[in-house]
Amino acid sequence: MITETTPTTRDCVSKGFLPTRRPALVLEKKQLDDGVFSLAVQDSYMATHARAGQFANLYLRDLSRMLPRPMGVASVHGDAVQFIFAVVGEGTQQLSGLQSGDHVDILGPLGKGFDIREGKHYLLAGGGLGVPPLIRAAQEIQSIAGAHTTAIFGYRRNHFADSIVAEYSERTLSIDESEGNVIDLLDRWESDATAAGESTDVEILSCGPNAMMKAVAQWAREHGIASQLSLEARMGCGYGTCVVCVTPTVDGLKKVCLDGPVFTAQQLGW
Amino acid sequence: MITETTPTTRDCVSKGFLPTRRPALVLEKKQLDDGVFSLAVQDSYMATHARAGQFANLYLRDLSRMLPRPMGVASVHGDAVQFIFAVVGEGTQQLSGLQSGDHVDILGPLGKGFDIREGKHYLLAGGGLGVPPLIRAAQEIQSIAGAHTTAIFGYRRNHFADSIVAEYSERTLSIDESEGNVIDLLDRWESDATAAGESTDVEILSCGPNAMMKAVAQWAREHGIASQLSLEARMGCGYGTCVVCVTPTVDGLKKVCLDGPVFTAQQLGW
Amino acid sequence: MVTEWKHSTVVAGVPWKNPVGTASGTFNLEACGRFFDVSEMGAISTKGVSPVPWDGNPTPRTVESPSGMVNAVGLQNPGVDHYLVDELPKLKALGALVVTNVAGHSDDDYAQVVEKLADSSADMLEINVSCPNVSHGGLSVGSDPLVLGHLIERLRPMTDKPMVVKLTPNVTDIVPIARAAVDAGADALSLINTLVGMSIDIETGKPFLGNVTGGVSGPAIKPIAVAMVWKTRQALPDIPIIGIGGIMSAEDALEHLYAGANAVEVGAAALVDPLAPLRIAHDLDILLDSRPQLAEKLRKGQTWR
Amino acid sequence: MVTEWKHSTVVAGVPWKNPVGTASGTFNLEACGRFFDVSEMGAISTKGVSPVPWDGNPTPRTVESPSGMVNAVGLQNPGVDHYLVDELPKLKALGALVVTNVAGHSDDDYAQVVEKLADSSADMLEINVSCPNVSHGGLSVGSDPLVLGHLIERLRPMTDKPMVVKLTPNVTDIVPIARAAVDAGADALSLINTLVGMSIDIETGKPFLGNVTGGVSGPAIKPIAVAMVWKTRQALPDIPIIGIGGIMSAEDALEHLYAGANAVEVGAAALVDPLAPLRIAHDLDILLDSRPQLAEKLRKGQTWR
Ligand SMILES: Cc1cc2nc3c(=O)[nH]c(=O)nc-3n(C[C@H](O)[C@H](O)[C@H](O)COP(=O)(O)OP(=O)(O)OC[C@H]3O[C@@H](n4cnc5c(N)ncnc54)[C@H](O)[C@@H]3O)c2cc1C
Ligand SMILES: Cc1cc2nc3c(=O)[nH]c(=O)nc-3n(C[C@H](O)[C@H](O)[C@H](O)COP(=O)(O)OP(=O)(O)OC[C@H]3O[C@@H](n4cnc5c(N)ncnc54)[C@H](O)[C@@H]3O)c2cc1C
Ligand SMILES: Cc1cc2nc3c(=O)[nH]c(=O)nc-3n(C[C@H](O)[C@H](O)[C@H](O)COP(=O)(O)O)c2cc1C
Ligand SMILES: Cc1cc2nc3c(=O)[nH]c(=O)nc-3n(C[C@H](O)[C@H](O)[C@H](O)COP(=O)(O)O)c2cc1C
Ligand code: FES
Ligand code: FES
Repeated sequence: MITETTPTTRDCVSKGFLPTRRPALVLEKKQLDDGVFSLAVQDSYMATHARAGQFANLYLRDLSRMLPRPMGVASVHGDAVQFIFAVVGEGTQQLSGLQSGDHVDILGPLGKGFDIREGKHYLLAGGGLGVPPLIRAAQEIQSIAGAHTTAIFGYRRNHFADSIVAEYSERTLSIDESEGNVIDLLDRWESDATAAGESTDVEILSCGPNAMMKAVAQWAREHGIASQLSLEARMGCGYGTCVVCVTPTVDGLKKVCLDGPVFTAQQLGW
Repeated sequence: MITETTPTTRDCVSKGFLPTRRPALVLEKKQLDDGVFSLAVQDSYMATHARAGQFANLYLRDLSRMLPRPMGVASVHGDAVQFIFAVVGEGTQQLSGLQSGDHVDILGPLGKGFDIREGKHYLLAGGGLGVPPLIRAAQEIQSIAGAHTTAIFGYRRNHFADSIVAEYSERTLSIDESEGNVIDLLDRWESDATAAGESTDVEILSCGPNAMMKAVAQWAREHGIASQLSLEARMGCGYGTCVVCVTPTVDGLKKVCLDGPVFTAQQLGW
Repeated sequence: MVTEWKHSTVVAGVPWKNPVGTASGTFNLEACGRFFDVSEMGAISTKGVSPVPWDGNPTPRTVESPSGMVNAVGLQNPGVDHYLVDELPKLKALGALVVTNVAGHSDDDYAQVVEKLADSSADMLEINVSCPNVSHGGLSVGSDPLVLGHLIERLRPMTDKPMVVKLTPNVTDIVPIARAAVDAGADALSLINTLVGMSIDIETGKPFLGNVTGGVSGPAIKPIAVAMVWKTRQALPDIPIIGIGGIMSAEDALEHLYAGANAVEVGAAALVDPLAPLRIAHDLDILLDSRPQLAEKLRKGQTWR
Repeated sequence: MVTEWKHSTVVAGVPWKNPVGTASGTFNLEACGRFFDVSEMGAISTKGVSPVPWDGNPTPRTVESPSGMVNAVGLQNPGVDHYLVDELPKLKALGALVVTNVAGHSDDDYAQVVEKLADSSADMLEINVSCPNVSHGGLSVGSDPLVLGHLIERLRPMTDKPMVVKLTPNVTDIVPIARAAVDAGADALSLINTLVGMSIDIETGKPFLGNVTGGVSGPAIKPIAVAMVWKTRQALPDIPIIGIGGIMSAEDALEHLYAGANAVEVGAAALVDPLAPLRIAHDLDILLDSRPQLAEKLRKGQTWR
């Protein structure tokens, strides 16, 4: 169901409600790596409103698979929104077949993004397909006075996002599984910074596999550094209505899609 | 599910079994009229084997709609098979969106076609979207020594198939709803033939709405003319296994998809 | 612009401005209220409320299935007290017609919730005796006519509010269950809740859902839901019925109405498009223009036969 | 080339060369035998046979539903006598392992058919007490443990052939029904048959099927089928189970096997691709290579727990 924008949608938007699921024009699809694709779609609402760490629901044309495929926003240019995703199942397989000129239904931006402030130095600790939201974080932080970033990316194999994040981030450290992991990089960053007499007054924004993020949160805690972590969860609706995507926090169960996906290490008790 | 030809398919075909459902390359899609499309696909098996009155199952990419859309073969050129169909529901709507280069799953040829013999004159009495199988009949009859055809087509509005059938049929009489119906044309044909002293030793091949075909069969009976009628029926499998598509005949219930779609008026007791 | 609805309905004496409501568990004000004016809907059926807050089932709580989904939320909700000071007054302030869905693990649970709702601003109560995702109560109550009759007899005198009993499809025959509810005083029936289903992860060989089994909803269950509405309507010509199950479009809603429903609720469709319930209401308002007989019956609280 | 199957199974003592059979009502030799070598299948379950020829239900007999179909064929078949001289000997001559599906409107009907099949060349019998499309027998027998137990007790002594009882999902709890069948002597269970469903033509407001209601099959019912197989397996650890419902791929077959089935049957998938059953068998043979534990259990007639 590619829902062409209906009178109902237009009516609600004109009354100031959020835009619902709608078709977005595919501007470009590129392959970045084995099974990793970049998809740019045109949606001025998303482009104007999507903050780093927020995501969109993408829906399939194949009506037999109706649940959303949530994807972090990887970057914004004009009214184009970029996603970067890996093919892991049938849905992402189908998304990888989109061509420019096609339409894909989207809903968003969804969720609570990273809390980003002026004048700060952020370490962006990403693993695998956790890097896209951190690219958007680098882009957003670049536009904020005095704030800057170091990307610290762990890949399975190819360093497919280094050149993309390099547009926005002053410095990129990256590693693949054969060489080590994100914690190794954090250690390296710290000793480099200490050696160079640079400030280690940083905050960590992280997204990646849970095990990695737990290790990052622990490393941050041990170094007295605050961390914000962007979680993944199986979702029903992705916009807060079905209570499917909950995660335990110190304040009880919270919805990853509405209260997150970004939580502080403190909130998670990590 | 566009089933790429599987090892199982290749294995069975190599043992002499019929080819199963398989993807066919779309060669051309053309609009013939308001909501009427011509679709040419490449399938050498179909092209070699499809007789007039036989049909193919077309399947949708949209896995939520899994039943076949049966379509009569309208013509064959080399290894290209042409279908002509009207958009009547969501499935045919989706088929009308196919573009050359796409693939569409097909199964066929299916069913029992028209019984066509040398040296005969056939009247092809078609109504609406019943004309495609009769175009194939004209094409087939053209290649048979001494056999020839008169197309007698009733349309709702535009005479979209006249120019197509003219390639194969010596003569075409056609009419639309504002002018009259197929029976009017049969009457006209008869009085013309009688007036011109031509033989009225003909046989009728017919396809169209049931009401029309019943009238054609009755007209034929009254004129001592044999008729073969190609029925439509809701189908489950389209190839004879599910016993969904039955129609009453003088020999009991018969499967439209396997024992038909073509039956003689006698078999149907019409 | 607020819609001028042309086609209304009546459920158990309560006028709905249009025949389309949201289904329980798929509407939450904080989330959905951002997308549309909730007063526009025929009704808003809210998430099942229990006497105390419930934590629900372990995650993962959903898995996709062909043209559907299996969910095992397990009725996580903040409890009736919270509901009475939060979701309910907010919805009423916005002008919504509220159907409060009531959950319980025992007869006493249901009674406690109904007692607290008796003087509330809720317009109707919907007693959920059909949730497949809780170990006690829910489905087990809804599949035995005697147990169900007993429960409804107890709840009925506790409030003047119209009481809808929400039935489960996971039964051999829905008719005796429906009849038991009606005989015990139910003012209306809503059906269907989800069908018990599960999915197994073929990489691990283990059930996918934290709760092992869950409830199937979405288009996949539409023909089953329509058959249950039809069967219930044939057996009980007069009881108001809210048709639920697999409604993704106004055409699907029409199927339920022609099967004998007085109104419908939209569930899974709302999860994949927040505006689906309102869009379906708008589209149905148009489709009913060309169906004056059906529209007339709905308006009068009668049903298609 | 005839396939060298790597992974076999055993159902009620009968070795199947692979775990995949065709489901009753979706295989017919005249039609399907043109597409593949029937001896390649794990088993061929044939269309339900009745004591005398049956004409089935009025048309239309099927309607599409989301990721599924609703059928109301009503067990049209040429009767057991014809079957014994036609389909059965032909299938055996081709080397197929035949599971003969038995239909009836009454206990006597079933008994007559089983009596005639007792000395036939059929390898197994599958007693269909679960067809939703006939007014007597079928579903009504299969939804009452006492009635079912009584029938199976009567049929069991009439033949030495392994007897599979095919269960309906249209019940409140499948376990007591399954247990009744087993206690009465069933050697195996097959599940599920179709779910009662219907569709309404919104142009006429009338039911689409000639029979009003029908049975839903196809991917839409997979999660429901898997849950029923799982539940039955949990309750009855040792009874052989043939899993049926929504199997379109070897992955779907694996879900059934992990739920506790010893083998599977493929229904609706065969309607939309004649080769689907054999393709699924081939694909499963490969998937089982990387699942030696499951494969080993199947080979020994044990099941995944
Ligand atoms: C907030 C959020 C942001 C994400 N951002 C990205 C991103 O930028 N790039 C990227 O490659 N991936 C991202 N993911 C993961 C992505 O959503 C899944 O990889 C994708 O949904 C898989 O779909 P599939 O149909 O290919 O897999 P299947 O396994 O066939 O999907 C079946 C179902 O499971 C769900 N599912 C499967 N894997 C996941 C998962 N890891 N997380 C959540 N749901 C899942 C699917 O949405 C679908 O409903 C994100 C997930 C979340 C929750
Ligand atoms: C032997 C045969 C040959 C045919 N040849 C042609 C042809 O050459 N050109 C053409 O335009 N149409 C032809 N038809 C009719 C064509 O199959 C239907 O118009 C088409 O299936 C409608 O699909 P839909 O999804 O658009 O409609 P929907 O109404 O959405 O389809 C729902 C279901 O009903 C079935 N269905 C709907 N209408 C018909 C129908 N009239 N006959 C059989 N099944 C139907 C569909 O296949 C599908 O399973 C033929 C039908 C048969 C039986
Ligand atoms: C995520 C989810 C949560 C649900 N929670 C409830 C609930 O709390 N109470 C209830 O009566 N039904 C609940 N349901 C059932 C729906 O209200 C509805 O009966 C069912 O989903 C079938 O309709 P559908 O096919 O339109 O989704 C829930 C369904 C879903 C999908
Ligand atoms: C057209 C059709 C005819 C069927 N006829 C029979 C039958 O004669 N006997 C029987 O036991 N089951 C019959 N069934 C049920 C199937 O064998 C199977 O149990 C059901 O379709 C679920 O499996 P599926 O989802 O793979 O189709 C029939 C199913 C279909 C679709
Ligand atoms: S996915 Fe529905 S609440 Fe988060
Ligand atoms: S459609 Fe299945 S037998 Fe004809």
